[in-house]
Amino acid sequence: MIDARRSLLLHGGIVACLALLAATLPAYHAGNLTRILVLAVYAMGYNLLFGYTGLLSLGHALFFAAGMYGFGLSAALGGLSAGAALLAGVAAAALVAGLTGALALRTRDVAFMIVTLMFAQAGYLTILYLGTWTRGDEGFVLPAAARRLAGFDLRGDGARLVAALTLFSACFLATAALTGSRLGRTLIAIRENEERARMLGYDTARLKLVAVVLSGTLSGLAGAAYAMLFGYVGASFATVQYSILPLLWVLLGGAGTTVGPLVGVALMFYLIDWSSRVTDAYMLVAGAALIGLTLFAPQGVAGLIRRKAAPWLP
Amino acid sequence: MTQPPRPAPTRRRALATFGAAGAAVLLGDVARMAHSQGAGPLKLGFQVHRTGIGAAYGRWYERVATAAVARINDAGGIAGRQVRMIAEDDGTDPRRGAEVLDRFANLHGADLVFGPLFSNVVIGSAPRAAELKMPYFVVSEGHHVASGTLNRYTLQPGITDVKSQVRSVAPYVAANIGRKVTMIFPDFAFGHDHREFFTDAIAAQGGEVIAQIPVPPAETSFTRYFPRIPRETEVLYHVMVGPAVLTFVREMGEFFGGRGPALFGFIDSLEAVDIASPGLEFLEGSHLWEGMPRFAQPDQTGHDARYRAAVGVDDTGASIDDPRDVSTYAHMFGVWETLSVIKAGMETAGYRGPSDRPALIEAVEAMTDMPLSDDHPQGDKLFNGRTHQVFGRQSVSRVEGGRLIRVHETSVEDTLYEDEVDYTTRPF
Amino acid sequence: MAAVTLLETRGLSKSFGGVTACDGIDLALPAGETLALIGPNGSGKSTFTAMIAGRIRPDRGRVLLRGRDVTALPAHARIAMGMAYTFQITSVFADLPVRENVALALRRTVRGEGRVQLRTEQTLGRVGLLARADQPAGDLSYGHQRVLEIAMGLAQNPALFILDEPTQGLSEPEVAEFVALMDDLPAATAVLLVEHNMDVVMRLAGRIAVLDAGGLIAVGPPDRIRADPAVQAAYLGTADA
Amino acid sequence: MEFGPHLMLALLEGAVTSAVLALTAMGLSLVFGVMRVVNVAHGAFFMLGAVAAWWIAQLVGAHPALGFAAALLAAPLLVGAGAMLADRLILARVGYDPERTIVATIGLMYVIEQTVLMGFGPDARPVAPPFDARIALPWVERTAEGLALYWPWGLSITAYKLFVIAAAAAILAGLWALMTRTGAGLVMRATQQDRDMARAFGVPVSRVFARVFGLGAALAAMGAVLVVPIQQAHYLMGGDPLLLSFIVVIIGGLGSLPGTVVAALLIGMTDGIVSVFLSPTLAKIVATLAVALVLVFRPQGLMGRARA
Repeated sequence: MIDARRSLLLHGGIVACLALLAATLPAYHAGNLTRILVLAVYAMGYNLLFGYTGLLSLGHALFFAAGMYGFGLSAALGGLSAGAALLAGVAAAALVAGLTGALALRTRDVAFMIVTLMFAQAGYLTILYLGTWTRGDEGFVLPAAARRLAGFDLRGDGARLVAALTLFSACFLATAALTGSRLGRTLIAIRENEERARMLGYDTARLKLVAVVLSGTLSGLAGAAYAMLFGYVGASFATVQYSILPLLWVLLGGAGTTVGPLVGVALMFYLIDWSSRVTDAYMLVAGAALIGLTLFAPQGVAGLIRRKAAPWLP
Repeated sequence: MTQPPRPAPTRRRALATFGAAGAAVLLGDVARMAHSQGAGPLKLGFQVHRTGIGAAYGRWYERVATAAVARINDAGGIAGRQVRMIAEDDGTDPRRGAEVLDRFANLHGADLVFGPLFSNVVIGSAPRAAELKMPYFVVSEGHHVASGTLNRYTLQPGITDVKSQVRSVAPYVAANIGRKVTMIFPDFAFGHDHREFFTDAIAAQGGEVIAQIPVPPAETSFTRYFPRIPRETEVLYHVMVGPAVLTFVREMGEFFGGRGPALFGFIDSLEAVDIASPGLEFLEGSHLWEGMPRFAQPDQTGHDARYRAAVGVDDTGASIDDPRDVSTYAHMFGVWETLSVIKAGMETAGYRGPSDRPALIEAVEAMTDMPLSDDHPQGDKLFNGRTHQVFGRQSVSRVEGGRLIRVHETSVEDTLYEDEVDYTTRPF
Repeated sequence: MAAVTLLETRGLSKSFGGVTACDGIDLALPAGETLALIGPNGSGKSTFTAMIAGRIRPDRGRVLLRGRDVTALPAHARIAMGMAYTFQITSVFADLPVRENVALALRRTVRGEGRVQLRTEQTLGRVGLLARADQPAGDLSYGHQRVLEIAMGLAQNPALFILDEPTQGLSEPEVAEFVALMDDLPAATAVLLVEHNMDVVMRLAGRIAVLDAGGLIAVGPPDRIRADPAVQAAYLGTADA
Repeated sequence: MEFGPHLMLALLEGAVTSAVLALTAMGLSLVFGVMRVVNVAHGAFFMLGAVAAWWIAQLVGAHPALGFAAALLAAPLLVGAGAMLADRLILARVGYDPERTIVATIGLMYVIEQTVLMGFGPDARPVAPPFDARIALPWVERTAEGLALYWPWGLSITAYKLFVIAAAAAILAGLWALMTRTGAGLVMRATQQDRDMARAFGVPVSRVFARVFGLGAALAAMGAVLVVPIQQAHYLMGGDPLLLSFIVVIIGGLGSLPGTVVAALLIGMTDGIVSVFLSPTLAKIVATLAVALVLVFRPQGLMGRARA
């Protein structure tokens, strides 16, 4: 019970700190914060499946892109308002996650990784194949109407940051609540020992599908929000690169922790930002950092803190 | 996963150092953001594909940009102010491209941004340019500017777009090479533009596209696609981009074994590739579109000669230092000419600082004729301020003895088409 | 027989790649009875219990629980009908606290986290692990892990408790504790006990079923089984070799 | 082109793809089978092999055949040595933990790619094939006088492509012999079966791991050396071979040599054959989904046996 209060304090405190940062950071870093917050939602979606349920997917770009294109196409071609298009994007991601999840979950371990990867690859190629509507790799710019939500023009830096912060906070608190809930604890049990969980009477097959759908939906929400906030939809967001990124973010920040995704995205973002000032080979620095991470802090930053200082960290 | 315990203090110290470094970075940024209103050098942000799939082009774009900026500075700068070019790698990625615009605007305090080629980077970055009210001069040959999908802050004054290129050469193809055309092109937006514009243009000449063969992106072997070429094909129209272009052309040669249809290609299929590479002998006698002739022509102008010297390219289009290092000659002039337009525009607008950005854009929009000169070594051009797009002459060259010889040059008028947008009516 | 038949198998058979593990086993277990399943190694005991629990699908035959055919039901659904199962090779959530291990067993049926925690502490107290409630289960000794797994079964308050060789690897005092725990079970709980330790079998079992080479060779009260010549030939002679 | 010759050509091209893929995937399969780790940097080793081939061919100069031969010998050795170093410095230190190995090899992939970009540059560079004769192939058609041979456009293969198929087959046969007929192979297979048991029998498991990792990378490099005269060396060329190798390894069944070869043939051919019937990008989509569904409904792979 004390842990629950601590957890509330921690998550509330982080949201408050972010709000403070949003209000005080200079323009450049405020812009970075906006991006970090949206990408952190994607990472949180990924973490739900990988960190909490123990399923390593290499195909989450499919869900991110489903949300992004569900939003973008329904707004640009269907003429939906931003709010309705956002719902369409999330629904598209949930549907795609449900379908591919039901199939992919028939496999496990490395085969699961490969099957999810291939579904995502097929999704990417489909976006190119439907180039008449999607404009393929080139992508398209969203109309102004798709960037106006609840009376706010999201093309303004201030409104955009507030929207990103609101979205992040809602998802952050929701995942924190989820991980403490019956469902969340059961997912952890599946991660730890699936057969034992099954022999305690939990329908692990169904619960894993629930986890895929929740994770995919959250990832799709992030994809739709990224399009809405930054005004562009393109196939590069559906490439394998965008399936690997959330894995790296989550591992860097700490898999199976609520704060890990945010920490991982922020660290990676600033690692590249900082090293690209020094060298063009910023991906080399990122690569070396990943190797260093696995050697010296394999549980990620939040995992390290949990082990050293705060074992109660959710 | 149990780990051997390690001494904690080291880690704590590392974290502390990290935190301190972060704070220093933040504070440093704030200090550096002091703007250059009216004093000091002008800062031009150069968005460049140093890594990623566009890096082969990016390397040459950067050489040209560096040379053009040096030339401007040697001649006294822009309105008496020296120019400082700040290059940032966009990784040929649209997300990174938009982030780089933030860096230019909010970190470097750049006055404007220029330089990207790949259309996904352009389209991904353009909305951010408009939000930042940052003039964005692209060198992409895409139709996205003139089609009206972008915005008032995005301009393409240095290179003709693909719609003009394709339409202007269609009459020559129909009259001199053949009328039954099969097209092979990459299956994404750039290839689709070729498909649509050329299919219409050749029909207008009484010709016909009898087959269209899209090739999936990132493909590394192509032979399996060639059997789709119908036997009655008179002309094979080919355009390919990416690192596998040489494979594409070589496999095309192997496929036909000297018995195929006439070839008409876009030099994109061979950009940065030595035309004398082994396996390309079959190209002898075939035709290629060029934005600017790679080989110095018999009637070479002094402007071309001086431009070649400035960017370090010899008469065969290769680097002076390394004859095997072939340039992207047909496209990279656009960077040079874009910087000429920027200089002229800033001087006309009396540009002093970021508050004069709208004036700069209006000054460029007001431009029309751009005569052949050292500023415009590729040739004379006509700028359309309403569509933000420039129009210039196109070349058709023939491969003769391993060299590209120009056999036809279109007029500027040949490249014109009806306006699809009027950006000048949009607010800043 | 006054007691209701809780579990019944009819002609339950399974073979792996031509090797018969179970061959047409018919067995009935009334509520409240403890039935010990014995037999030499490889006689099909674990396969049989795994088919009852739904971990292995039989080639032929049926499983009935409270008269209902559950042969097609997946394992978790059978557990939900009132079974509990402990593995032959101890299986706990090693990286989770002992407390959470038991709570997970409870949470499926008990509503409210407060009540879950209360029942968890009661159960841990009953098996003597309360002092270790906050340790990761993987840090427990082997014997304690077995006890924890049994606690997870107890917490589910099962109508049928299947234990696959629960005393394997336990020390003498730990075996005694286990026997005491089993004695404490509610009278209505039926137990299917796969066991090698004949002292434990004799102490706990109401009836004994003997498997040999996949077939059921005898079922009956301990005294009769002890005296059965077929059983002696097949099994008892080699039991504690 | 008519259906018959088109299919024939697709099969020939598919055979070349399959040959290179079989080599590359075999390297991954070996690492996977023996060490039970996923090496994401496998594609980067492939690319390194191609770049090393270009570099060696440049150094040797002389006749293309000489440069190529030198590359075929030296490039796999260089890449293999590099991989063994990576094994000692990184993988051994994370204890071959599956997840940490994935992250570390992703990092390694970035490091290799960026280092090559800085040293070798962003351009695609060709290596001259040792010989390059085009061999036109005939086909039959029904004419007024009955069946007659004719030479369709494009129905051809080069001598070099035939050599690639033969060389890949020879290397695979050599590998087969190594695994089944030598002590080193026995040790590897023993480690694959049960590493603890192998260790108990005195097998120096960590040294075996380093060698297997090196051998795996060297096989990828051999595939790359064979492919550079057809394609070119480019710093981002490792992506496709990595993906395809993974698919082949899973479809073929973990660590199964014959399974890997069969799966490589299947994957290499599927791509080509489907492209005969469907528009190219659609063909890729269908082929990708088909392979995914094979995995979904036969998760143990085509050659693997179901586990109880």
